[in-house]
Amino acid sequence: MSYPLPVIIFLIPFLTAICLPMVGLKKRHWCRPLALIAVCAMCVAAVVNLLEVLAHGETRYAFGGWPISTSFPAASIGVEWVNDPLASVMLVVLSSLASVCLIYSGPVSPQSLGSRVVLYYTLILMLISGLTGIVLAGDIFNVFVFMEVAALSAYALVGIPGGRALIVAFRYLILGTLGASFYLLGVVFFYAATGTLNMADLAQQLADKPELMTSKAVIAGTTFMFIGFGIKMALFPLHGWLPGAYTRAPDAISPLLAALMTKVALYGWVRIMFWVLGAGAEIGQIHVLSLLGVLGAFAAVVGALLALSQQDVKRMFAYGGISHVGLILIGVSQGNQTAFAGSLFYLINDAVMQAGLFFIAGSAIYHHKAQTVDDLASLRGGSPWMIGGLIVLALSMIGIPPTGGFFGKWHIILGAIEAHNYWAVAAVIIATILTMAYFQKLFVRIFRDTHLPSDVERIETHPSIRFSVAVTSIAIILLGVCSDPIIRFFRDIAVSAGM
Amino acid sequence: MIEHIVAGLQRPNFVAFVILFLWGFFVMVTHPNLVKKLIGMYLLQTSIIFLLVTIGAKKQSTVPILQAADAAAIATHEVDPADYANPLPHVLTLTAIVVQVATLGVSLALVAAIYQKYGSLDEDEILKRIE
Amino acid sequence: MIQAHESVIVRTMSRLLIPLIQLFALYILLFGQYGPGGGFVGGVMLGTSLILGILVLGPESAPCLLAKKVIHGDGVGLIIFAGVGGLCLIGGGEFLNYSNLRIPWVDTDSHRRYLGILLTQLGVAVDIAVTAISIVISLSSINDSGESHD
Amino acid sequence: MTLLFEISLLVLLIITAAGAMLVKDLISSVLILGSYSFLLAIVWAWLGAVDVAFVEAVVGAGLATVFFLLTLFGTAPKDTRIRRTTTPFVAWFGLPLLGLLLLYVAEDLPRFGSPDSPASVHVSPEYLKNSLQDTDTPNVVTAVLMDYRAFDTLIETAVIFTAGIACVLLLRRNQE
Repeated sequence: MSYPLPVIIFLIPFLTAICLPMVGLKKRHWCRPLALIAVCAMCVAAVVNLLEVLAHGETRYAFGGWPISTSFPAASIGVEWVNDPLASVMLVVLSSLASVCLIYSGPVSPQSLGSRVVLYYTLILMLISGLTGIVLAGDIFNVFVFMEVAALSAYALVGIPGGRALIVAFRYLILGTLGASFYLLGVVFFYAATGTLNMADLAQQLADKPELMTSKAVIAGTTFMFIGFGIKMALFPLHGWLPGAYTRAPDAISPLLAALMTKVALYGWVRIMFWVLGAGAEIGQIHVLSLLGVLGAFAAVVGALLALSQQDVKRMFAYGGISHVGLILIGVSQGNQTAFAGSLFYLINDAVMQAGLFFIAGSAIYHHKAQTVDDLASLRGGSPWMIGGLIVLALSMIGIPPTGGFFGKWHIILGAIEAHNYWAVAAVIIATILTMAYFQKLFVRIFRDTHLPSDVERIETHPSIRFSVAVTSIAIILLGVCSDPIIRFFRDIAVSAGM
Repeated sequence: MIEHIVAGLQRPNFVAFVILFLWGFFVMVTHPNLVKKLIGMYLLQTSIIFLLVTIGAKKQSTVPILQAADAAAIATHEVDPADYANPLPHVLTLTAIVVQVATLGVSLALVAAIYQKYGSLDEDEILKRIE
Repeated sequence: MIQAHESVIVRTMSRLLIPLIQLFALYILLFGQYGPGGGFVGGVMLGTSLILGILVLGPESAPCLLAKKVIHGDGVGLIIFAGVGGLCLIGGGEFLNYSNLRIPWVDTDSHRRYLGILLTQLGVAVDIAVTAISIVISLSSINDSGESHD
Repeated sequence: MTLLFEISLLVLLIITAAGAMLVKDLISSVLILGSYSFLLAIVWAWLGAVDVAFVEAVVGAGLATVFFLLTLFGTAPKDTRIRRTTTPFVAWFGLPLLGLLLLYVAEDLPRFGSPDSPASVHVSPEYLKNSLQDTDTPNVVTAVLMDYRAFDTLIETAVIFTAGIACVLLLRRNQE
């Protein structure tokens, strides 16, 4: 009986989400604690799973026990999950950030929900189990179905506040469905060319028959999958839905979406890119990795530029996230271990940073009704702890040594130099300077008037908000301090990725 | 280049897929009316499913349901896969059709809520009413 | 909610049709393993029979009241499906491996899988029927809300 | 089934799709979409996918049209007539280019209906050979759907469950 822990990690939020509508019929106030317990249990199980995988290495889980009666190397008959070190690290990050977001969502959730708060928490748990499925999936069609679960719950959660949020949610739905359909078209082309849906089997087919790699069907499949994932990870030209969605979403949902949705899509593309296609894939003689690097560089620079010109705080942080996706793509596409390890480490850091920034933006709105950058000054008087958290996260976004952000960027730059892509190094530096610029604009607005505005009395921030901002700031510093073992861990993942 | 495209035109199914896919994509992205966008989305998704099933189809093959007469043949493993259609694309299609209707349900709920709030289905009209 | 249809013919015909649709849906559901059909189609047809009642027979009719009670059982179908999968997990196999279902009077593996497939089809049918009815009731309750607030 | 029948079916399919997209009145375009789904169900039956034809007829023509019409009945009649839209120049130029590119790709796809295409040689013979011994179900599609790839169907049912919850969350905000 193969190692069941990954399925248990998935089943905890999934079964809780299924039973919540039944439980919520009578005991409406039970659903938030129940959801919190489920996600914390999932967090503990994910840590145990990480330790188990580090001790015994990768395990595969074939659903329905189907590899028994066949001669195929991989279980390409049934659906399979791959529980390798990268997936277990992503599971730990996913579940811990989800639990912090749920703790944060206590006071900040929309109040006008009434009896529908049960369904609100059901959708949050469905979103988390959908993302867990994408992280662990070993079957390309399974990734599509999990993407749909996560996407549908995200559309509804974004649309809760009503009014303008509905229009933004509709736009997010149209672009999200377009992305999912392009991904499905990619799956269809791969299935037509090789006849299998299992990632391991697909990789073996592509390795066995080299002429398949340059066949037009596989190239079209790769392109469509890249466009599909590009929309899901909000890569620059396809990012139209992200700023509106994250700004108009309820303040409790923005950190959950910002920290997890684009990062898991990026993880999915990295898995397909390196574990299925192998790093040597070409689209018509243009090396895919260099194409990826150019697109990433463009996204990093333009994302930071757009963030500079924003007035709304949440919209500025959303554009910051888009620029970081570009940065990670630069690192992934250098093709050597340093940059790959650096970009995966930066992916984890960015998830924590985005969550922290949206915690602070949400608490500013919750306590001081501070929507735009100008009226953030009231934050200084009202809650100095938030300013402390903001400073730590800003240091990490820019990349100053004690925080984790620096080490990620540093390894990406080292890898780019190693691969002699100096335009990539230039793009990373320009993006850093622009990030510095828009945070400088933010801090000037906060600390400009030297005298403390008298009317702003000291507001006692809600304990759970203070807890979540503290946890993310400490996590960023901890990631920075013990970054060396983590980077070494990612280096041997890069080896398994064929670097 | 030209003979590649002419070779492509030899496949009526693929040509039908290309026409439906591009037209649905065009209407879904550019049409101002919200419900018309959803009709375009519906056509886009059905065209992808259409391509998926044409890949699974085989000439002179029956429906993949093993009749009792084949029970003897199956017992001795001589089921010839060539005379049954490929069942895997049908499974993926069943899932994709139901995903398509689920997405349609949620999008129509959003359209209904938008109409309830802004009283119009036309995108430009709604944008005017936001200010 | 949508009011009862004004013409008598439509109301009586639909009152006649609803049990027939349900009977045919059950046939399709239970014979999904021998011929075309199965969980998805049977579930949607069960849902459609009640949707016909909601749309045509008005809010106080029996199908509509039944539909209002049914939509509270949102997750039941999924609980059946995941429950069967969980039973296999508890029975010692992988998740959704029906040959580990501990059913007393069944001995051969393939018969256990046959029953596993039947149970999961029931779960899928219940889930789709409840969801279809719940979406229709949500969509048809747009105009009776009148005032709009967010 | 002569080729003539197949070609005419596809042409009819494209005509109904064109009708659904070009008609100005929303309600009639939804009804044409219903007929498009019906024709698509026939195409599935011709391609040998009987289960899919059944689902397409019930779900595509039945449920989707009911959802569309319910939403449109909720809106005022003046909104169901849409105004003339001008197609941007890039569409007339860009889309045919994309079409040619897709046709260029079509060359490497396996020929229609060839029994030795990779899709029908690699994995699916295993399903056809083993499904009757393993699961006693003659309908191989149901066996694959509910047993070999049962996890896909479980997540598929979760998608439907999420859609139901999302609709209630978005629309029924005034019940309580």
